Amino acid sequence: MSKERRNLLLNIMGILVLFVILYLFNEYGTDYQIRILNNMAVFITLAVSYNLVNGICGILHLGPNAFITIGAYTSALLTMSAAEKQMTYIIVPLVWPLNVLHTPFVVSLLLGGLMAAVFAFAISFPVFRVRGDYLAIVTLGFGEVIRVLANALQGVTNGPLGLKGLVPYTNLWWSWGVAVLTIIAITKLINSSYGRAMKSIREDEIAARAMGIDPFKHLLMAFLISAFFCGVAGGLLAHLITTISPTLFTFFLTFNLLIIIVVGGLGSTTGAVIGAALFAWGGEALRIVERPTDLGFLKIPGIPGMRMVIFSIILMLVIIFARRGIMGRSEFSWDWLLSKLGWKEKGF
Amino acid sequence: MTGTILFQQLINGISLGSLYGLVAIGYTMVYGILRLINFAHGDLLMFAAYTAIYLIGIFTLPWQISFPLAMVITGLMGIVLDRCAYRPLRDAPRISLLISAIGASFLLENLAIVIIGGIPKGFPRPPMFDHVITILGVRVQVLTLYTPVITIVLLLGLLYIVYRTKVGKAMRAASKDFEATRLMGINLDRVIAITFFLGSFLAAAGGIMWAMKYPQVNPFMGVFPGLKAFIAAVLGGIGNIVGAVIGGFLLGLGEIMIVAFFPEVSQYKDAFAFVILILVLLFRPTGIMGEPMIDKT
Amino acid sequence: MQKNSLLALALVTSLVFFGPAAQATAADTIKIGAYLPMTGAVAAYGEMENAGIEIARSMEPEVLGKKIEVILVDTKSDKIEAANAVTLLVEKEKVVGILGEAISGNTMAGNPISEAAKIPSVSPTATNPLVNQGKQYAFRACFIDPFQGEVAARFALNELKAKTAAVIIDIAQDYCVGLGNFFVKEFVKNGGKIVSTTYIQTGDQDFSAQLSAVQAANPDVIYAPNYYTEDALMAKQARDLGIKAPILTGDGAQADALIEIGGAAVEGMYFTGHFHKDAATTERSKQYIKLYEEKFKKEADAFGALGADAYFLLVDAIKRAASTDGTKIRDALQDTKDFQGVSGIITMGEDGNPIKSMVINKVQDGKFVYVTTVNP
Amino acid sequence: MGDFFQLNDLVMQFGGLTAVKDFSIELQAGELVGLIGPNGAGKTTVFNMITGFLTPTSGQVRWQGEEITGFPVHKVTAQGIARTFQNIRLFTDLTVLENVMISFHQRIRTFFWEAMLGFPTYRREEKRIRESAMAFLQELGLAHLAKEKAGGLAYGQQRRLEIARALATRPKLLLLDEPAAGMNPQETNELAVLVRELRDKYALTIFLIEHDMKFVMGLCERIKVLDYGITIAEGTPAEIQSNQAVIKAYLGEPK
Repeated sequence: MSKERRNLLLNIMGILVLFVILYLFNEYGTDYQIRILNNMAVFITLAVSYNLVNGICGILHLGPNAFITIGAYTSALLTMSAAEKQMTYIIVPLVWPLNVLHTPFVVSLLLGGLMAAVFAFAISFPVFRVRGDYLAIVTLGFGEVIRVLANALQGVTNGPLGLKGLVPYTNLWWSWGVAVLTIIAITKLINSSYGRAMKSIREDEIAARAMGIDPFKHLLMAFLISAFFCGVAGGLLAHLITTISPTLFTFFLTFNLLIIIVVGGLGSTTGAVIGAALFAWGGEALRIVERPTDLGFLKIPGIPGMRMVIFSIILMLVIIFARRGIMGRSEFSWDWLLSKLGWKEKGF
Repeated sequence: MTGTILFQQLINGISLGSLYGLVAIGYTMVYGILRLINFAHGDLLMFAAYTAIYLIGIFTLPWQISFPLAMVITGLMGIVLDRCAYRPLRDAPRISLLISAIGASFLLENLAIVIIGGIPKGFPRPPMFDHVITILGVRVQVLTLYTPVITIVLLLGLLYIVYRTKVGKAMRAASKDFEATRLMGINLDRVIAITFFLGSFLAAAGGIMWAMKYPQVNPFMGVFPGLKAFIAAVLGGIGNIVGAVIGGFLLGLGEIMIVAFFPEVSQYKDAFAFVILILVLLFRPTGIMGEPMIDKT
Repeated sequence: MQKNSLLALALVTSLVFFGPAAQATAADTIKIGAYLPMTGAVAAYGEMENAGIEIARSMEPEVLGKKIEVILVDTKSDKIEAANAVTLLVEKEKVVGILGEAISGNTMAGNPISEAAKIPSVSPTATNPLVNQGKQYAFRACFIDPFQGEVAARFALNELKAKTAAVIIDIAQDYCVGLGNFFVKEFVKNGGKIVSTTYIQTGDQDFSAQLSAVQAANPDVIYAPNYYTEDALMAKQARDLGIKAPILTGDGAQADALIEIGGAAVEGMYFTGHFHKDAATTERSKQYIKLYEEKFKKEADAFGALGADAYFLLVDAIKRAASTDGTKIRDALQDTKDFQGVSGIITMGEDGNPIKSMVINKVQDGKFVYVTTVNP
Repeated sequence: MGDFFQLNDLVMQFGGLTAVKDFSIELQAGELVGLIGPNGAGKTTVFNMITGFLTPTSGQVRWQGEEITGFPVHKVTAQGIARTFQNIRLFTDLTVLENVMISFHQRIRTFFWEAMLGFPTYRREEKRIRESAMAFLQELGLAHLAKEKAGGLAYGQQRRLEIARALATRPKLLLLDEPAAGMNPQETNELAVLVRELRDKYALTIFLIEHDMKFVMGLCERIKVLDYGITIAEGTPAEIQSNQAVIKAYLGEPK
C-alpha cells in the first residue's frame, strides 16, 4: 500500500471516527457539551482560515472581525422570516430588497462568505499597499469601520438593537461539516503550489518576487479565501447564538483569534485547530475557579473575574515557555502518530 | 460656525490631541527598540489613575505628591511588565511578544476587576486645574490649557534624555540596530527597562490628566485611549517620538473637527479616525514622520 | 517535547470537560441561576445587580421550606459566553429559574435557550423591546425603552415646559438608541421641536464637539438617554461650556458614580427611572434600602434594586406556584399582580414586561431626590 | 543583432546621490560577462534596475527588442531574467525541494480551486513540478538534501541552491550577484566549472558580479568595471588587467 493511499484511507477513517463521536454526542451528550462542540467547530473554522493569512502568508492582519460581521449579518438577513424582520426593525424599517429576500440556510452561508470576500476585495488595495505593523493597523481600522457602520446603518443592521429570533440552524453537522471542509480545502491549498508561493512571500518577499511570484496576487488570494470562510463561520455563529449585534464583533474577537492561532502555533493548521479547541473548552473548564468551593474545613467564596485572571496568566506562561506555540510550524501527520504508537514498524 | 466656536474646538482638539500624543510616545519608544506593539500600554493609564486615587484616598497624600508618585510607580510598573512579560521573549518571534502583550493587558484589566471591581470611580480634580476662565469669549477650563503645556514640557524633557544623555544614545543605537548594540557591550536590558520606565511614566502623566479631564476611572478606561494613541503613533510614523506627538495632535484635532463641522455624521466619528489613517497611509505608507521603507536586496 | 506536552494538555482538558459534574445537588436547596457580566465591557452592571441580588437573598433566603442557592455565572459581557452560561445553568446546574442578563443583547442570546428548556428567566435590566418578543418564558423587572422615552418626552413638554429639545444619543447602545428615538417620536407628536441630534459612542470621553452643536442650537432641554459614565462626563463638559439647559436622561444614568464623577455639573439633571428611595412605598423596598446601605455603605442604586426585584419576582412566583416546575413558575410569574417590589408595585403585562409606575428624580445637593411619579 | 539585451544610459539617483550614472551595456545571447568594481560602486544597483526592484531615474532596459524598464519584479522574471542575491535570500523555513518548486509557480496552469478541491489535473501538474525540481537539484548536487530545511544548509550549498532556484524559473539571462562570495578556493573552482556547464546546457546568457578577480578573469569573456557609479573600463579580461584606471580604482586591493 503506498503511503498516499494509506494516508487517504486514514484521513477518511479519521473523519468517520469524528462524525461517529459527534453522533454519540448528538444523541447522548448534554446540550451544554453540544454547545461547546459547536463553538469549537466555529472557532476552528475561523482560526484555520485566519491562519491562512497570518500564519502562511506571514502578514499581521487584524481585521477578521469585519469579515465575520459581514458574513453573520448577510446570512442572518437572508434566513430571517419577513414577520420576524418586521417585528425586529422597530426604529428604522429594513431597506428593500433585504426585507423580502429569503433563502435557505446553505445559500445564506455561501452568500455570507461571498459578501465577506467581496468586501475583502474592496479593501485589498489600501491594505496591501502597506506592510508589517502598518498593515496591522489598517486592517484593524477596517474592522472598526465595519463595526461603526453596523451601529450606524440602522436600516440594514437594525443598529445596536441587533437582530434576534434567528432559527438555530447551526447544529453539530453544520458546524463540524463546515469545519472539516475548511480544514481540507485550506490544507490542500497550503500544500499546493499556491500555498508554497504564499509561504515564500512569508519567508522572503523580495526573493519570492525574484522567483516570479506576484505578492499582491497571492496575498489577495489568501485574503479572499480567508474572508470567505470567516464569512461562512460568521453565518454559522449567528445561527448558533440566534442573535447578533455589533458588540459581538469588536476587536476583542480578533484578539481571541490571534491568541488561538499563535498559541496553537502560527503557520500550523493543526495548531489552529488545537488552539481553537482549547479556547472553546478551556474558557468553560476554567469556570471552576469562580465556583464557591467547600473544602470541608475551608469555604472559598467564588470570586468573579478570577477566570479571566487565570486565563491571562496561562496565556502568558504558554507563550513564554512555548514561544512558537504548541505546534510550532509542524503539522499533524499519520507518520508521526503511527511512529509514536509504535505501529510503524509493524508494516503500516 | 462662528469664530468663537471654531476657537473653542481648536482648544479642545489640541488638548485631546496632546493627551493622545503623550500616550503615543510610550508606544513609539517601545516599538522603536523592541518592534513590539505594547497592547498593555493603554492599561497603564488605568493603573496610574487608580494608583493616584488610592494615594490620595488611603494615604491621604496631597495631589502635588501623589500625582508624581503615581507616575513613578507606573513607570516602575512598566519595568515590571517588561521583566515579566517581554524580557523572557527577547529573541522569540515578534508575534509571540504581541500575544504576551495582549495577555498582560487582559491580566491588568481583570486584576482590576477582581481587586477593585468594575464600577467606575470618580477622580479628584485639584482646584488648581478646576476653575474655568474666559479667553476671547470662550469658556475654557484651565486643565484644558495646562494639558498641551505639560505635554510639550514632558516632550522636551524626553527629547533631552534621548538626544543629550548617554542612556538616550544607547536607546537610539538600540532602535537603529538591536544586535549591533548588544555586541557593543551595552547592557540592553537596562536600556529597555529605562525605555519602559520613561514610556510608562509619560503614559501615567497622560492617564492622570485623562482622569482629571474625564473623571471616570474603571478597569477598561485605558482601552480606547490606548487604541487611539496607537493610531496616533502609526499616523506619525511609528518609532518616531516627535511623529507620535504630531500624530496625536492631528488625530485629536481631526476627531473634534469632524464632529464640529458635521454634527449630523457624528455617528461615524470613530470610523473617520480610521479612514483618515488609511488615507494617510495610502500616500505615506510609513506615516507622516516615518522613514520610507527601502527595498534592500 | 512540544507534541508530548500537547497530548498531556489534551488529556487534562478532556478530563475537565467530560468529567462528572462535581457538585451533587443537595436535595434541600432550590437553585436559581444568575448569568451576569461580571467581567468585560459592562462589568459594572453585573457587579451592581449582583449586589442587589445578594441583598435580596439575605432578605428571603428560603422558599418552599428550602434554602435558595444562587449560582452566579460570568458572561464576560459577551453573547457567546451568555449562551454558554445559560446552557450550563439549565443543563449542569438544573436551576429552576434564571436571573439575567444585564444588557439586552446578551439576554437575547440567553433567552432562546431557557425558552427551549421551559425554564423561566427574569432579566433585571434588559430594556430592549425585542428581548421578550415572542417568548413565553422570558420576563423582566424593568420598563422597556419606548415607555421610558415617551414618559420623558411628556415630562419635558408638560413639566419642564420645553418647546425645543436637543438629543444626544450613544449610537453603540440599543438602550440609548431606543430611548432617544421614542422620545423624539413622542416629543414631535405633541408639538415639540428637535433642534439638534448628535451621536456619541460608548467609551467616548470627549463630547465638546457635540455640545458645541447643542450650544449653537440653544434648546430648552437636552435629552441624553445614555449611561452614567458618558452622561456624567457630558454634563461636566456642558456646564464647562456654559450650557444651561436642563438635562433629562433615563435610568441608566442614575448611579452614585454619576454624582461622584459629575459633581456640581450634574446638579439639576432629571431622570426617568424605576426607583427612588424617597418614593419607596413598599415595606420591601424600605428594608432593602436599609440592608443595602448597611452592607455597602452607599446609596442603593437602580441596577441593584432591579436585580433584587428580578430575584423577588422569581421567588414569589415559585412560592405561588408551590412548585419548582418551570411551566408552573412561568404561569405564576405571568400572574404577578400588584407585587410589592423594591422598585415599586409590579403587575406583569401580557408580554412579560412589567407594568409599574415610573418615578422622576433629579440631582439636588449631590443627592438623587424624588420629583414625581408617573403612573402607567 | 543587438536586441537580445541592452541597457541604455541607466541612471539611478537616491535623493541627491547618484548611485549609477549612464550605465550602458549590450549582451549577446550566450555571453558570459562580468561586472566588477570596489564596494559601493553601484553593481547591485544595476542588477536591481534590471530586475525591477528599482525603477531607474532615467535610461532604458531593453529585452529582446522590447522595453521592460520599470516592470514589476515578477514580470521581469517571467520574461526570462533570473537572479541570485549577494546576501543569500533563501526561503529558510521551507525545504530545499520546496525552494526550487516555488520557481515553477509562475508557469502553473491549474487554478487555486483545482488545488483546493484536489483535482487530478492539479495533482499531475504537482508531480511534474516535483520531478523537474528534483532534476535541478540533481544538477547542482543537492538532491540528497531535498527534504532538509534550506536554512540548515552549509554556506556553499546555500549558494548553489540559490542558483538552482534561479535556474528553475527557466531564464534566458541569469544574473549572479557574487556567487563565489564566502567560498574557499576549491569551491570557487568547482563553481566556475559549473557556471560554464550550465551556460552551455541551458543556453544561458550570464551576467555576474564578483569580487574574486581570479574567478572573474578565468570565467568571463568580457568585463565591465564600475567605480562610484561610473563605468571606468570595459573589455576582455586581459585588457582590464592592464587598464590603468582599473588599477587605480583597486589600489590597495591588488588581487
